[in-house]
Amino acid sequence: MKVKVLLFGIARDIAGGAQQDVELDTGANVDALKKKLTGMFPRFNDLKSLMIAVNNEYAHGSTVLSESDEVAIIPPVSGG
Amino acid sequence: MKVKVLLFGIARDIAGGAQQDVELDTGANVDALKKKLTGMFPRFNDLKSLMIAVNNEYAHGSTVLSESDEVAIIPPVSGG
Amino acid sequence: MIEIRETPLDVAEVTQAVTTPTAGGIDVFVGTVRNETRGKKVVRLEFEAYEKMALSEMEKILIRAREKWPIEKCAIVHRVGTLLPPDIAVVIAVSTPHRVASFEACRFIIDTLKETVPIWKKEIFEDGAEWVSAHP
Amino acid sequence: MIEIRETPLDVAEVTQAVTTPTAGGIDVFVGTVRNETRGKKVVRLEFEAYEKMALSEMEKILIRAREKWPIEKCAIVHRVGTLLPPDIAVVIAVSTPHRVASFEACRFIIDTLKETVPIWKKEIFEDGAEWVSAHP
Repeated sequence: MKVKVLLFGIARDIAGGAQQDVELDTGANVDALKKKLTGMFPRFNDLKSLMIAVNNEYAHGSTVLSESDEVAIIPPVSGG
Repeated sequence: MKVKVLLFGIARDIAGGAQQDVELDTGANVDALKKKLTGMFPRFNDLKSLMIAVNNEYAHGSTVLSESDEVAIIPPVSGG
Repeated sequence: MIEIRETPLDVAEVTQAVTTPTAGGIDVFVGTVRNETRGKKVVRLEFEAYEKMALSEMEKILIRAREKWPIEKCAIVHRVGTLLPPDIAVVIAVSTPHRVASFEACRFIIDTLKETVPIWKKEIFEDGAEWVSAHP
Repeated sequence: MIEIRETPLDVAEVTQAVTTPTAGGIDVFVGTVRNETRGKKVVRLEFEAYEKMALSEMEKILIRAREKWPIEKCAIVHRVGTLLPPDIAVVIAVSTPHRVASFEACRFIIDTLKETVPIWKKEIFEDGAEWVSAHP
């Protein structure tokens, strides 16, 4: 399946765009997505943290993804 | 000597005026003034506290008064 | 900025007075008039100050606060006269390089103000009036 | 009141939004842009938000704060876009019946916002730029 991933902040700069399509096996979970992404963009490994949000909620590694999910990479936040 | 005493808040209400002349022995201190005042207005004894300010500073009981001092009764404060 | 005023207080003005490009955090405390106290409806409050001494005591509080925290700028403005719920009675603002100090200093300032600054408030109820905190 | 805006923030407006006759204390935290960080001059900041999620995370923070303190009203307004020192990046306001809770709740809200809300800031220096907190 193809999952559309939104990218923000430094993650967008690293990937070179605000959105990235990622090919994953059907039934893949958040951990699989993170593994795939750090393979595509090794500089993600240098970040202090890398969270994944699914449908506007922080997701656990075991959360299963589907093509209709809104998926986003959340690099370390720094608001306020 | 005659000391002019300024009164505020409930102290003014008790004394019935914003200023009160008090006759004291020359060289009398703040404790002597408080004793005189509570004698004149026994309801001062009912207050949670009764501080005396001399020249805009909280004064100790041993502070000696003179006629030229600006003396004020400070009942319990409640600003803010 | 240390003032006692009879006119309405302006939170933006006091915040602006402590804003500086070297500070990252500003904490502002706004004391407002509640419409009830101890279960009784408050119609209005009357604030009065021993103004000269009150300003001097506020100055002392800010000096003590500056000894404890790295304060960039700080301000206390207190209103006197007749106030209705929810009028603003006091605004305190503190700017510091980092935010934790601004919270701590602002809380210290209002806590100490309530203990030492010669300002008094009388609560006017529908059936009477009372000087706040006067009696044990 | 939970908002993300591109336009300048107004401290008085946010304070007004939490003012109520049942509250006696309002604590307001104002986060401003500093002109230097770690010894380097900051030319400007660029803030961006994952807006829908950021609003939802702010809502969660206010729900958690209401579980901990007797909050009358609370507000978070965060700005995005380009900010210059000493522009206001965030205003948080909390009104409570008594003041101690307003300080504690306001501090909890800004502390938690900085940990969980998906907003990012890039510091632009004279000789480069850096996403704040991105690297260990």
